[in-house]
Parts: sequence; structure tokens; C-alpha cells
Amino acid sequence: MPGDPATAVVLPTTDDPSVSAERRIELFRVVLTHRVMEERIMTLYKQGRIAGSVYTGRGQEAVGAGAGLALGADDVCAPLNREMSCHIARGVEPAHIFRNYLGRATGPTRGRDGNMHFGVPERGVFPLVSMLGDLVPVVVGAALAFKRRGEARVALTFFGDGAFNCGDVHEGLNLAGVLNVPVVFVAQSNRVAYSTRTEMAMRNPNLSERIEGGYAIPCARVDGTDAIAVHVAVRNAVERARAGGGPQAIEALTVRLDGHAAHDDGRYMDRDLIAEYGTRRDPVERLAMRLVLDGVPRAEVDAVRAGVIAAVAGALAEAESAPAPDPADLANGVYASPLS
Amino acid sequence: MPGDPATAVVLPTTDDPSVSAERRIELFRVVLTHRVMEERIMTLYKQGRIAGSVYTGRGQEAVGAGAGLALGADDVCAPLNREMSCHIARGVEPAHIFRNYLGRATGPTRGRDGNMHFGVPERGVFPLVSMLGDLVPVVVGAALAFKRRGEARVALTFFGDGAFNCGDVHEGLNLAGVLNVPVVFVAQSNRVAYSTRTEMAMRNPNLSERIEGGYAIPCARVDGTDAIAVHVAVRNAVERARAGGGPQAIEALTVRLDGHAAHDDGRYMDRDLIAEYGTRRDPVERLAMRLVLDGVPRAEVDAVRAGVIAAVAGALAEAESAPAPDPADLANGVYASPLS
Amino acid sequence: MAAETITYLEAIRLAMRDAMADDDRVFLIGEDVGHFGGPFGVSTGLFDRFGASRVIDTPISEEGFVGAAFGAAWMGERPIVELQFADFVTCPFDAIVTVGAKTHWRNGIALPVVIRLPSGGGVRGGPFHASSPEGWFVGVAGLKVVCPGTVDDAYGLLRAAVEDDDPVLFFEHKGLYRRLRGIAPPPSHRVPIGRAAIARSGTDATVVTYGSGVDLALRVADALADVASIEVIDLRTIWPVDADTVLASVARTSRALVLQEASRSTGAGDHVVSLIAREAFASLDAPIAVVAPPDTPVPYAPELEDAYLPSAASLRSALEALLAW
Amino acid sequence: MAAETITYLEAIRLAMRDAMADDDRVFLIGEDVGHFGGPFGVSTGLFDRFGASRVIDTPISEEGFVGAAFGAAWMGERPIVELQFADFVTCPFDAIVTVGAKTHWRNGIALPVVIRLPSGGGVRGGPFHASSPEGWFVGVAGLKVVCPGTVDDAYGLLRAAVEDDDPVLFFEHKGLYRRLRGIAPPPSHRVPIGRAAIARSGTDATVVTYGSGVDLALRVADALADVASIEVIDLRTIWPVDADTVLASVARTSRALVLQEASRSTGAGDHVVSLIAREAFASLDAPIAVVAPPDTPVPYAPELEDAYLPSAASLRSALEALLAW
Ligand SMILES: Cc1ncc(C[n+]2csc(CCOP(=O)(O)OP(=O)(O)O)c2C)c(N)n1
Ligand SMILES: Cc1ncc(C[n+]2csc(CCOP(=O)(O)OP(=O)(O)O)c2C)c(N)n1
Ligand SMILES: [Mg+2]
Ligand SMILES: [Mg+2]
Repeated sequence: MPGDPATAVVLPTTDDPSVSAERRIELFRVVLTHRVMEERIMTLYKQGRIAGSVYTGRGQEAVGAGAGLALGADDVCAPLNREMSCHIARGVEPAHIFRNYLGRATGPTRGRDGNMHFGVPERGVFPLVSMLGDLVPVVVGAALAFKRRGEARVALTFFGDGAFNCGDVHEGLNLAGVLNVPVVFVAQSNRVAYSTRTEMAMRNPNLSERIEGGYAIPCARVDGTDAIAVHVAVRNAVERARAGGGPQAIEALTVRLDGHAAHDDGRYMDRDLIAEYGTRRDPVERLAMRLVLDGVPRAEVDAVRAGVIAAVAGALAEAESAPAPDPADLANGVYASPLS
Repeated sequence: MPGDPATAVVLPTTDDPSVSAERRIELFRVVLTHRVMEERIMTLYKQGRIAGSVYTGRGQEAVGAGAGLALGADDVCAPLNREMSCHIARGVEPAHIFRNYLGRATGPTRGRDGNMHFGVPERGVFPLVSMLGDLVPVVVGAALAFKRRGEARVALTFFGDGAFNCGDVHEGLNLAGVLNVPVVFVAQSNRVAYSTRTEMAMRNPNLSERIEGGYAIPCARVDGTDAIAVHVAVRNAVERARAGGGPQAIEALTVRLDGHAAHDDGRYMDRDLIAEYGTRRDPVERLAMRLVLDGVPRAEVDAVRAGVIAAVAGALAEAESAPAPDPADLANGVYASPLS
Repeated sequence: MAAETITYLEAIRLAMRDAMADDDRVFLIGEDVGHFGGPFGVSTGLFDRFGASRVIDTPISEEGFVGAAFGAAWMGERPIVELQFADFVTCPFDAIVTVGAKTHWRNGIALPVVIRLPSGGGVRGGPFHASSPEGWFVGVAGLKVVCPGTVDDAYGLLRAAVEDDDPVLFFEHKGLYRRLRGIAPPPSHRVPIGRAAIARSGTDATVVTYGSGVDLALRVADALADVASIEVIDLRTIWPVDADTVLASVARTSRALVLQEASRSTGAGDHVVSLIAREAFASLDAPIAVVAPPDTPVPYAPELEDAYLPSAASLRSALEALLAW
Repeated sequence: MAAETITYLEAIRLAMRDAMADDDRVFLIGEDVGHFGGPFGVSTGLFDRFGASRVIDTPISEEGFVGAAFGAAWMGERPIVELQFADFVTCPFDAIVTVGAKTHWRNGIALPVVIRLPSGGGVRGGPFHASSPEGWFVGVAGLKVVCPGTVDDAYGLLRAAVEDDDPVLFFEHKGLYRRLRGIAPPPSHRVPIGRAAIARSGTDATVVTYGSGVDLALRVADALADVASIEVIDLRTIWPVDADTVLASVARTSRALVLQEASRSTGAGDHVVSLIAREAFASLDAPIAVVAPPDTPVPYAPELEDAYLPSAASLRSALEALLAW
């Protein structure tokens, strides 16, 4: 029976004493919310109610959650396609996320962009830009602002193992080191980029080794399916950065369990990895198991699950009732200072 | 007295037995030709007879020479501003180089581009492109062609320690490794990029370590003022690449003895480095000393010097008598297949 | 027996397959073009047929593999590069306009590279997956830019592009991929680069367009056939533009409308308007009209994108105004 | 006592100095801008005055530091970025047109960044150090593009650009750096972005120009004063263009010539010709003329570059033809 430590194959997360019971439940809630939202989104996509593309983070939810919850209220971040949980951890409302998928006027991009291509400025979240690598220099610049002004704030972004091959990532990492700014990079090593396995796209896929060796930026390697391990690693990195320790990095090892996007069945993926990561290392169930081992009553865990499912359903209903965008508004906001 | 091993402070080059006596003299001739040509070019520039900018390779002549002479007739290369000696080693005529500086119609770019911004297609030399880093992917592609066709040929290019921070270099190095093509990279670690010291522009300036660690490309570090050491290292790399060993790299340690370009007096340079590299490690005199230690008669060394000086003077005279370009020709050659 | 029909997408695949079969120097390089067949399946089957040395998967390194294509071309190869979306042309922009465009003029080295760029909207791609960035290359000496608007041209222009000695940017329209069908062209079919086509003859006004505009213009011209005789010029190559064909048409009709999917002040529009205004001044009976989206990025939401893109209605009313002038 | 005069280059330095003195959020970032003062010495003295946290030297990483400027702007800073040559804008092109241009429209985040781009020829820079690449940004929604052609505007436009909430590309002309002199503007001087100036009033023809064309047009207009009354419109901002000022002038003169240093089919030329052709059709008495270099890269050799660039002679003869039409 799922969730029963005696029979389950799932590996519990680590049991780091520095992570409180409340934080563990919070992590569970965030990771699960991510999972449940994307399940709904895939359904909506198949029903033709979401247009364009859908990219999920299944199997990787713990990374965005662990990182997002490691940030302080004044910190900023730039999550990508696979890190919806980072938005959630930052307090972005699920209904707001759904409104973006549904292209609604009151969503974060007012229907101008779709799926995970949005930011939430009031939550310190910069909008994803498709061109891979572009956000690495951007967060370095945000961190430069903090350093220049003597603010104890941190900027954080993610990049995939595929994006590591982009020039912007190289330039951004180097610049972070040279400027010695409070920035944290989280590498999502999910072993694949679209249909291309990571070992086909680089000779040395050990990103933590390369980030430390090449850019002299400390980089811890963690199991990215273990939300508590990710959280501790990022939290420590954030605190080092905040304390003036300069740029920090974490490499989170995960596996992308779905295809690249909804149109891709991912048939080229390594089946053994998928089997292992889809079961024993399922980020949601690893946390659930941890809670059970922690002695959280089963009923309480179930109540969190039920609460998340209900909240997501409510958020979706709210989003679906949001108004469609008005084409007459299209040219507004091209400029922050419009020309008279 | 200069050239006297008993009193001279200059360090002779290494004495690698695999480098023949003829090759040593050839290296000397190439390195010296580079030096003498640039001395003439600086004079012409100061006289206003060369327009625009002039960049010299003083102190770094051994790198282009050692590398250029390591290539076979069918190999190709893409030298930069500091590697006039590579052109010379490839058999590019000094008069042809002067014609480019002087903007003549019969020069390699027919007056369309200046100074070191030229290639010589018939010698397998691709024209320098200003945008730093661009040529790294280009030679990777040339090597890809060789590999695809099963040709035992090698492509080579250079990049500065400053250019190492460009995204294109990162992408090109990685691509070379992934495609496993016969390409040789020569990093010119001259400790500076324009006015910026290398240690200000990267945390870890050990490029050989980074190229090996990051890209898993073997990279030897050599004294770039020692033409024989450079030659042996590049020759070995070229042979490994030719034999199917994939991409290879050499990091040549040098010091830029002049300013970045003719308008820059380089006052920000490290004086101790300049003192050391401008005397004990002068690439020309190190080779001269080697020849003397090898037992080459002083008169013969002097004769090479005199020959080079005369040849350069002749080449310059020839170039100066070349015709100026005709503006009526300007639009020709925009396309290889002009539209009718 | 009816001739076999293929889609615009299949015509591109067929052109690559035939070009590769005919010439060993031709190879395809890009992200996920191998076993996966590319994001739109344009190269499906080519990896199986031609193997890993002819269909080359790359890391996510547009500056790297576009630059490498130029290097291979220097050595006499004829690479076809696929970018996953035309929008991403901003990443290897430098290699294209620097190495690709200037090398022959500077130094006489030909760089025959075709860069395939899936462009255009109507697929709910939003600001980064639906744009029409071809205008950045209009005017860039040394480059050629083609935008097929028919199945026939998709095949014929791609074959001609591969055989051309210059870098050619091949903007293939995602919205046309599966929408347009036509008879499979014979392997000998070529469409000359630099030549526009009179896609429809007419006497009352000229619509100058390219890419997705061709089909739209033809539909609207047909719908208006009772009221006016509209000529449709399909530029096919938008840089350098076939001025003769455009100007001859305007000389006949005295009225011109430029239709494009690129936003108003990008694309080939202003270049073509300028050409007509300067060279056909004396024949114009009305100001040149332009139908194009407003100057914003491409919006995602269906309500917005549909309003943004040129439509039969917007083209029709612009044509009616032009004819009434 | 004669007022102190300064060069165009000094006006830019002064504008940076005053903007930095007035507002802590303003800083300068780029290669060699610190102790060295930049390749042209534009920032000489600023490092000594403001220190290393206001004048920031970077590695050779245009994609990196341009992107970082946008990130700093997101956090409320107002960075000025210097590229060593405008030609190198091809390298951070993606960051500019993707992050810089689209973010406010997509998500309401203002990115006040000024990118300074030393452009233009006449300095024997050749294909990579003398180009006028401003046209790539004409039409890009979300960007503003300014090209000062006077000492006053160099100061006033830069101050306005730094205070503007959008990304502004500031094309400063290398050939004007030391050639133009003028009275040092007061610290309060601003030139509004998006407004053209009537640099010279006239009645017989309008020359629309910007950057290095302004001085040239004024000189030629003066030389022709006996034969014709030429109005010179200095666009100052080339995107978005001040259509009202241009159209009002052409409505007065009925003849228009567009002068630019960018090659014929690049720059702002076709955009402006298109504007006039479409909106001032009824007032035109002659086809719009264009004076611009041919569509090639900028050549190096003095004989070639001099023939390539617009000159007083080429402008004068084009104006004479326009007036005679
Ligand atoms: C510059 C650029 N090239 C190509 C793409 C298309 N693309 C989107 S995601 C992706 C794969 C990314 O792989 P990785 O960085 O490993 O992230 P993952 O999808 O595995 O999370 C590709 C090729 C892009 N968005 N940007
Ligand atoms: C992309 C780009 N940015 C800036 C420049 C201007 N620039 C020319 S050479 C140079 C310094 C290069 O340093 P390095 O690579 O170390 O070579 P070195 O001059 O030391 O030989 C700079 C900044 C350029 N050519 N290209
Ligand atoms: Mg990945
Ligand atoms: Mg250097």
C-alpha cells in the first residue's frame, strides 16, 4: 500500500534535523501542489483547453520547492519550465499560474505569454525567457545590484544540463565569480535535453566538478528528488551568498519523467532511470514517506493531500472564470515610458 | 654583447632533439620576420602611412610560428591579431601581408579590410573576424568536414585568455569534444585582455586545467616564448588529432609586450612581467641563443637576420608599389553566386 | 490516378532527402534532428536513412553549431542547419551576420550554408515561438533570405538554397507545415533564388507578400474576384528583392499593398514599400497600403493572436480601401 | 568671455558624470571602462571619481554583462553599458531583443538600461569597426534607439536615456567624437526621446537624417542656400520615429530626401521612406530620394571608405536632382 514504510519501495528523503517539521510539511505541500497542478494541466491540454505547449517538471518538483523555500522574502529568483514548485514556494497563487496557462486577462502576462513563461514581479520572480541561458546573466545583475547597495539579498536561478552548453551560461557563471555577487545557481541535471541525453552533449557531464573547477564557484551535488536534501543545500548556499561568500551553486541530480513537452512521449529516455526515478525516487512519495517516518499521523498526511487537491481544483475553477484578454489592449505596455 | 651565451641574460629555448637544425633556423626566420615586419608597420603607422589600427604580437611571435610550422600543407588554420608569424609559417608572403595593412587592391582583402584582418584561402588560412571567439566554432566545423570525409587533415585556431570568457569559445570547445573532431586550439595566455589583467577577468586563470577538466580535451601548458617548446607541443597535438585522437589544446604562456594596439602605451601592464619577458624571454633572442648554443656559426645567424631584414624591406617596397583599390569594384563579391 | 500530394513540411523533408542523396557534401546539423526528427518532425527518417555523419545532433549551442556549419562550408561542405524555432536566431545572430555574411566580400571564401528557421504564428507559440524575425536579415549584404509560401516553393527553394554558394536563411512557416498540401514536385524542381513569382495575375491592384501571406492573399483575391482583379506577387526571396517583378506589376496596376505576418515595422515590409515608393512613384494612383500586425511581440492567447495576425477580413478591408482611393 | 566649448565625446562623458552624480542607481559597466577609460577614452576620469562599484570593468562577455545590466535594472538600478564598438552588438543581440525588449510588454517589469554603441565610419575601421548597425533595432517593440548628431543632443539625449524607463540604444558616432564642438550644455539640459528636431528650416525640400548625417546635411543645405531652401530634420530618435515632425515638414516642402550613413537597405532609411510614402503621398511632388552607401560592409582603405560614405558632393547632387524633378 503506498505510503506504508514496511512494504513501500520508495526511499524516504534524508532526515536533516535542521529542517523543522513544519518546513517538511510545507515542502510536501509545495511539491504535491506542483504535481497535481501539472496533472490537471496535462488533462486540460489533451482536452484542447490549453493551447500551445505544455512542459512538466514531473520527477523534478523537489528542486524548485527546496530552492524556493530556501529564499527569504526579499530575495529574487528566475525559475524555468520545470520549476513551477519554485513559484509556489514563493507564494505565487496556483490560480495565477493557471490563468497564465489559460491565457487570461488577469494572469501574470495578461494572456500575452503562455505556460511557464511568466514572472510575478511582486514575488520577486522574473519571467522565464525561452532562449536558454539568458536568465543566468540576469540574476547575476540582480545580485550585483544587491552588492552595490549593500543589501543582504540573494538572487537565484536554475539551468538545465542541456543549457549548460550555452554561451550565456558560461559568461554568466564567470561574471558572477569575477563580480563576486550573492547569486545561487541551481543546475537541474536531469540527464537529458529535449531528446538528447546529456552524455551525448558534453564529454564531462559532472557539472558540479566543472562549476567548481572552471569558475571557482563552490558547487554541492545533491539528489534532486530529495526535497529536504535540496532544501538544506540551497539554504546553506543562500546563507553563504548572503553573508558575502559570493556566488554559490548546487547541482541537483534528477530525471525528467515525462517527455520534453506534451507532444513528446519521451520514448528515447533510459527506461531503467525512469523506472528508478518514477518509483523509488518519486519526489512526492519520498517526502510522504519521510513524514510517515517522522511520525506524522497518516490522517494528517492524507489531509494535506486532500487539501492540495481541493485547493488546486478551486484555483483552476477560479482561473477558468477569469476574463479573456481584450485585443484592444494589445499595444499597451510595449514601453514602460510610452512616447507621447 | 647580445647573442653571447657567456654574458647574455637571455634564456635559450629548449633543446628538443626531435626538432631538426633546419626547423630551428626556420623557426628563427619566421619569428624574426614577424618581429621585423611589425617594427616596420609601427613606423608606417606613426608616419600616417597605415590608417586605422595596428595590433602587434611582440613577445608572442613564437606561438604563431611554432604552431604554424606544425601544420601540414593540407591543414587549415585561423590566426588572430597576434599571430602574424602563423601566416608566415604557412607561406603567406610578407608583401601580401603588407598589402593588407596598406589597403592595396592586390592584397588579400583588396583593401576591404585592414591590418591582420585577412585570410589567405589558398594557404588554408581563414580571415580573422573581430568578434572574439567566432573562429573557434569555425575551425571545429572545418575539422568536422575532415572527419566526415575521412581526410587526415587538422584545423587549428588561437584564442586569447580574454576571449576565453566569450560564450562562443565555450560552445566551440564543447562541440569539438562532442563531435570528436581533429582540431587543435592554441590558447594565448598573455595575462591581459586590452587593459584588463586576466586575473581580474576570471577566477581561475589556469586555462589548461579548465580545458582538460571542463571539456575533457587534453591541454599541455608551455612557455609560449620558447618557439621550440611550442612547436613540439603543437606538433604532437596535431599528430594526435590527425590520428583520430579528437580535439587537442595547448596553452602558451606569454606576455603582451606592447599595448593592446598602437594607440595604447600599455602603462597598466605588470612592469616585472614586461621586464622579464622583454629580455630574458624575448622569443627572437631565445631562438638566436639556441642556434648559437647549437653551434650554428655566428655569421650564419647574422646572415639570417640580415636576410630577413632585407626581405622585409623588399616586401614592403613591393607592397607600396601595389595599386590602390578602385571604388567602382566595391559591390563586387558581396555574393559568391550573384543574383542575375 | 490522382498525383500524390504532400504537405509543405513533407516537401521540406523531401528536399533535404533528395539533396542529401544527390550530394555527399550536404548534411543536416542541429538540436534533436537525429533519431528524434526535430521538434516538428521535419527530419523524421533522415537519420535512419543517412546515419549519424549526415544527420548530426548537437548540444544546445547555436553559436557553436552555426559557426561550425560555416567552417564546414569553408572546406567545401554544404551544411543545412536547423534551428528549433526561428526566434532562436537571436542566439547565433553574430555568427550569421559576421562570419556568414562578410567572408566572401572580404576574402573571397564562399560559405554555402542553409539555415532553416521555423517561423510564424497561428500555433499559439507566444512571444518566443511564433515570431517572424526575417526582417533582421533584409539588407544584410552577403546573406540571402527566402520565405516559401507554397509546397512547390518549399521544395524548390530549399533545393536551390542548398546549391547556392552563399549563406541562405530559409524561413519555413510553421503554420503552413501541415496546412498546405500540393503535388510532390519532381526531384529536378528548383525555384531560382532572387526571383519573385506572379502567384495570381490581376490588373487593379498588386498585393506583394511572402510566406504565410501568399495563401491568404490568394484566398482574398479570389473572394474579391467579382469586384476587382488583384495581382498577387509572391516575393519568395525577400532579400535581395526581385525589384523588376514588383515594379513591373505596380506599373501595370498602379496600386500596391504589402502584406506580411511580421510586425508592422519589421519584416520585409518597409523595404518593399520604399522600393515601390522610390521606383514606381509615377505609376502610383494611391498611397501604398500595408497589412501587418501591430508593433508588439506575438501574443499567446488565441483571442489575442487571432486579432494580431493578418486575416482575410483585415486584408479584404485594406484592399477595398486601396481600390476605393 | 566666450563660453567653454566641449567635444561630442566630452558631452557624453559629462552626461555620464552628471547622471552618476545625480543618481546613485546609475553605473557604467563594460570592457576596459575603468582605469583605462574605454577604447576611446569616453569614460576617462569616471573611475577615479566614482570608484569601482560605479565604473565596472568586465570580462569579454557581452552576453553576460548586457544580461547583467538588465538584471540590475530589474532591481531598480539604471546601468549604462558600453560596448567597445557598435559592431559588437551582434554578440549580445539576443539579450537585447529578448530580455530587454520583451519583458515590460510580457510582464510589466521595466528595464531602464542604456547601451552606448560607438558606431560609424570615417576612421578607417573596416568591416568590423565602422558599421552603423542601428537598423536592426528599428521596429523592435520595447526598445528605443537614439542617434545624437550634435554636441547638445549627445548630452541631452544621454541624460534623457538614463532617466527613461525603457532600454535605450544610444548610438554615438565615432567620427563625431572629436570633430564636433559646442558649448557645454547646462546640467538641466534634456532632449526628449522620441522627438525629432528641425535642425534647419526650409521650404523647398526636406532632408531627413540622423547621427553623422546631421552635420553633413546642414553643411550642404547652407552651401545650397542660394539655390534652394532646404529643411533638415534631425530624427534624433530613430525608433520609434517622430512621424508628426517628419510628415509636417514634408507637407510643407513636398520633397523628401533621406540621408543615412548605414548602408542603403539597413538603418532607418526604408522605415522613414515608407512612412513618408504612405502618410504624405498626397503632398509629394517627387519620388523620395535616398542618399546612403551601397549595400556592402564598410571598406577599410581610405580610397574605398571615402567613396563609400555619403559626402557633400553625393548629397548635393541628389538634392539637385530632387529639386529638379
Ligand atoms: C537557445 C535555445 N535553443 C533551443 C531551445 C529549445 N529548447 C527548449 S528546452 C530545450 C532542452 C533543454 O534542456 P535542459 O537545459 O537540459 O533542460 P530540461 O528541459 O532538461 O529541463 C531545448 C533544446 C531553447 N529554448 N533555447
Ligand atoms: C566580442 C568582442 N568584444 C570586444 C572586442 C574588443 N577587443 C579586441 S581584442 C580585445 C582583447 C582581447 O584579449 P585576449 O583575448 O586576451 O587577446 P590578446 O589581445 O591579449 O591577444 C578586445 C576586448 C572584440 N574584438 N570582440
Ligand atoms: Mg536537462
Ligand atoms: Mg590576452
